[in-house]
Amino acid sequence: MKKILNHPDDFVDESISGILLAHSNFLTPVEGEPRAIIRKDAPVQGKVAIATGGGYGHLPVFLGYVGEGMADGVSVGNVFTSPSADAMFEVTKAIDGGAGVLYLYGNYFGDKMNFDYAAELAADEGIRVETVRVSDDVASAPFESKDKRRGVAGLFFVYKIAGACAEAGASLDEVKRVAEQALESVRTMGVGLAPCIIPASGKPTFEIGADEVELGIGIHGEPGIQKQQLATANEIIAQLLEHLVSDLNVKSGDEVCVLVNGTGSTPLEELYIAYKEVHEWLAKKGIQIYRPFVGEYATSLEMAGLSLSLLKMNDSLKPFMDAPARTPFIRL
Amino acid sequence: MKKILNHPDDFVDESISGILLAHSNFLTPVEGEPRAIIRKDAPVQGKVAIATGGGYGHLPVFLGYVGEGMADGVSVGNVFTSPSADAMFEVTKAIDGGAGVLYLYGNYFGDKMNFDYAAELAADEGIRVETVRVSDDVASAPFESKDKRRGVAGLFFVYKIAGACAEAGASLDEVKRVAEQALESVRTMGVGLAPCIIPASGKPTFEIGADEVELGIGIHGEPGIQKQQLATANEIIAQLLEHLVSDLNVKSGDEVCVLVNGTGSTPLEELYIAYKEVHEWLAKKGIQIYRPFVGEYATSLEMAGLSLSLLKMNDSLKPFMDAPARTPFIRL
Amino acid sequence: MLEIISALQEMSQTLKEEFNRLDGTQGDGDLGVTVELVTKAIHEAASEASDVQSWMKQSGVLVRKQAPSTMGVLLSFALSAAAKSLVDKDVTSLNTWIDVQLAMIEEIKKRGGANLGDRTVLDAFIPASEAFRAAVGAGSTVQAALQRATKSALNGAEATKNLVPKTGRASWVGERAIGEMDGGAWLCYKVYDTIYRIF
Amino acid sequence: MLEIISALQEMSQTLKEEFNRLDGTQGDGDLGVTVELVTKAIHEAASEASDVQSWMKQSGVLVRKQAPSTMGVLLSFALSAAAKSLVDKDVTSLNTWIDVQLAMIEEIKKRGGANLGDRTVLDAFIPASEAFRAAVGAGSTVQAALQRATKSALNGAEATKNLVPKTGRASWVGERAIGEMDGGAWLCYKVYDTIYRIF
Ligand SMILES: Nc1ncnc2c1ncn2[C@@H]1O[C@H](COP(=O)(O)OP(=O)(O)O)[C@@H](O)[C@H]1O
Ligand SMILES: Nc1ncnc2c1ncn2[C@@H]1O[C@H](COP(=O)(O)OP(=O)(O)O)[C@@H](O)[C@H]1O
Ligand SMILES: [Mg+2]
Ligand SMILES: [Mg+2]
Ligand SMILES: [Mg+2]
Ligand SMILES: [Mg+2]
Repeated sequence: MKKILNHPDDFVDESISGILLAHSNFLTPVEGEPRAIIRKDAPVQGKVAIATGGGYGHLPVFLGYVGEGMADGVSVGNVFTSPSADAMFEVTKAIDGGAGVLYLYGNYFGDKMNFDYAAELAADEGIRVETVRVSDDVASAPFESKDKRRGVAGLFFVYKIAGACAEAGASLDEVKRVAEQALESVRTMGVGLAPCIIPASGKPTFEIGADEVELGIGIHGEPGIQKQQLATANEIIAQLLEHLVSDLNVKSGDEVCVLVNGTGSTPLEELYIAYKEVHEWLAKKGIQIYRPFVGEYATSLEMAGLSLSLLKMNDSLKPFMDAPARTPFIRL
Repeated sequence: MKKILNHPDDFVDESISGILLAHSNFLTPVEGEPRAIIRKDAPVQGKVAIATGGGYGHLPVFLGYVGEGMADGVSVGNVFTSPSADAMFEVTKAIDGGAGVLYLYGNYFGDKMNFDYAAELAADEGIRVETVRVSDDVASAPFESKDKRRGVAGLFFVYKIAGACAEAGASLDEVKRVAEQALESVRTMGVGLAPCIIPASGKPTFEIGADEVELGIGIHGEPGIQKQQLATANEIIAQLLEHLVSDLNVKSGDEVCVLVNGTGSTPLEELYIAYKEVHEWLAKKGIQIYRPFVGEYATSLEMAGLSLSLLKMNDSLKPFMDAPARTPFIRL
Repeated sequence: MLEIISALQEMSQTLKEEFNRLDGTQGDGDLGVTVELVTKAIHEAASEASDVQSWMKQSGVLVRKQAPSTMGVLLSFALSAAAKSLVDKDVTSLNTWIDVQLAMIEEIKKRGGANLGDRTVLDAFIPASEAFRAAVGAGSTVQAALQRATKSALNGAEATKNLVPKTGRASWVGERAIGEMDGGAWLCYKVYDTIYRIF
Repeated sequence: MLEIISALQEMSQTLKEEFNRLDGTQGDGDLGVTVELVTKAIHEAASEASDVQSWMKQSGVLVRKQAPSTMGVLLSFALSAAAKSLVDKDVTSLNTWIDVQLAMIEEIKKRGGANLGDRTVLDAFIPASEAFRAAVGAGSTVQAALQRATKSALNGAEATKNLVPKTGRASWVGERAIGEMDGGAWLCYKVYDTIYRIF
């Protein structure tokens, strides 16, 4: 394992500490709970607060989405492991500005149990909490049971939309409704070329042949639909798009936002080759691109690969997509 | 070689094509010269234009720095190879707004010869050109011959300062003077953990043992000061900082901007561990941090490692550092 | 009690890689880390507790904070439920321990929504607790009851080899999981086994 | 002429990896790619040119556009200088070719700022051109002159093994470069050798 770190056990805490030192004008930890981090200006009185959280190692997911127009607070777990309900509860108390809190996170069982328990604790304190779990990864379950799907890079779109909606002063019910609408409209599928190494284990998260890729991989290296031979960018993107477009029922004349997301070590240069393929494929089908995003929006440490997300647009989502967002990691 | 691409020969052109498709509202190629790319609003009348250029594979260097408050145009070479003088000349003609053009690029012999020839061609057309070559890599030559040094991630700081100065309406001589001042004030040193693979060659750019790092590596994998055992983040950062601080003559009470730059596949999580070490080391010496930057600012495809840059601040540089910058890759 | 905790901690260290491996074939390969964190937490809880009930209560809290993965959280809930069921009970009576096991199982079912046959820890835990109850009902000693429970847990864990996961991370693997035991079920067997060896 | 170009192109393909390897020990390992692009460009130039002079002129332009690395640009300048020196000259006279070599060397020196002993292409080119001139002066045939030039180029290239690079990318490697030949110098030898074999 060749990493820039001091001791694997301190990986998460030291990394968070670096983020807080670098961005102390944006972010602050909750007193007594260093894994609970909130916007410097939280709680924003009267605004619905958005709490997120999950395992570490996915930057900018989750901590990187805390900021204006996105989330208000985050609880951070160990690498690829849920944070504790206690940290979530601390975040909840610290960000509630009186208008209630939306729990917005990726659909993983461990996180769900912890967030649900944190919501119980919050309810005891009279804080209203609603939950939206992002489950955008089409490779992880069939359409019929899509609420079982994993939450992956599509999280970005849901933060963007829900965050802008909350920033605009909507009520908790409204923010939840809009977040659910975004969730209904987003699909993601990824492809993995090489695993990452979790510092604490020192071992690759999965095994793969020199010419193989894992189609439909999850952001913790969860196996996808199949291992297959490495194909051209053109072929890989067509494969991903076929799944996404059919699952999301996008047709000629529809408008989508596109996210070509690098999972860690894939060079930007390659992501733009992929984007070119996406652009051309969609153009051929008569599908319009409302706005493209290319870069690292949800990573898995140094995993090699990319994921492709589509957000089907409608007029009600556009103002939220176009609103500014400002975190130490994301500027739109 | 496991990469998302179609054919190695098309790597650069398809990647650029993806960038132009995604960012057509910001960037446009010069008619007839697809490797010459300029700001959509170029030429900006009356503004000193900044032209840059160099080999591909370093995104956001160089193409990613074209935009408001940074550079006006770029010529793009093959991976790690200079662009042609012809492309540079096309950029020069297309961005000149009547106030002259500053050539601002990294100090490499091939680039220098091409830019110098492009300047000859420009002179023939009556366009005034001045040149500043960034040579910030302390590992590549001793202080006495520092104009021989390579240009690496410190480029970012010089673009930022010179770009803001040009945007503010300064004359060509003034922009050149300020760029040179920034160059005088910047130092960089890097450490490499794993090589990258140039698509056209299919081979790693250098060899390195499983527990070794290359101290002082260049952005094309040029060998540095020495190969050494992988140490802790704390030790590596101390080593880099000792070189930088002594070369730049930074002392207690001085103020610096810090750039912790990932070379490609190093996770952000690790870069922030490195930043924590930088922050603490500088604090101990009484050196103030004016502004930190952590992320990928100058890469070498999927090379693993990081570089550390310091920019010694003074009051005249601060307004340029604080001015906005807006490219498809950089938002400040 | 301290002896059991130490033995569990030792077990978690010895088998860490094996737990990770089993979890890795169908999940994310971190179960060994979780088990280590859980046993560390219950060890820490012991130093703050005066009796079994308060130890279990404190264990629930610390495990929740320090090992919040799926297995960790389910165990923390189960430990809290166990602590609740122990209030004012005679901890030397085997019937009390029948109730403790049932309370834990009920809580895991409630929180996790899984049941027998879903390829989880329950596939070892439920048969083990039933064997324990049956043995106590038939007048067995604690040793004999634990022995029978351990054996049933092992059988249950072995049987997960042929089960398709329905819940958690493993459900994404589906049929591909078949062939190896469920890590959580095997953990359950190892816990019974460790306790049995102490008595 | 076409025969020489084809032979050079074939040489560049056969030796690509070796050029890359030599360049890699002290530079960025792309010299083979450059040589391939250069020979492709001069091939393309040939199809657009009617005589040697116009071919060299066009080669200068195309090499500059298509192979703009250090070696490529220096060659493009050298080709342009060669074309200039050929204007109105008798291309069948060996003296003309002495001047062409000198013009190329002067241009490389002027543009690159390097000189004999700096571990560059010049360390093969200068001795080779001198040997050629001496042979022509002594009344040699073109074959004999090329043979002597080739031999001197090889000796010059071999001698770079012990030179510390002073310029270009390789200067960063310094002493570490010692032991292998300079790639550019070896290229120079291979070009002479290829041409010699045609005659
Ligand atoms: N819904 C559930 N109910 C009971 N046990 C479960 C459930 N889901 C998973 N498990 C158990 O948890 C084990 C995995 O635990 P762990 O590695 O901590 O999960 P994760 O890494 O997915 O958070 C599985 O082997 C299984 O026995
Ligand atoms: N200043 C110079 N003058 C003459 N030749 C040079 C000079 N610098 C480098 N070279 C030659 O160029 C060769 C490297 O060419 P190339 O690989 O194209 O360079 P780069 O990759 O650095 O742009 C060296 O082996 C050397 O012979
Ligand atoms: Mg886990
Ligand atoms: Mg080169
Ligand atoms: Mg697991
Ligand atoms: Mg080279």
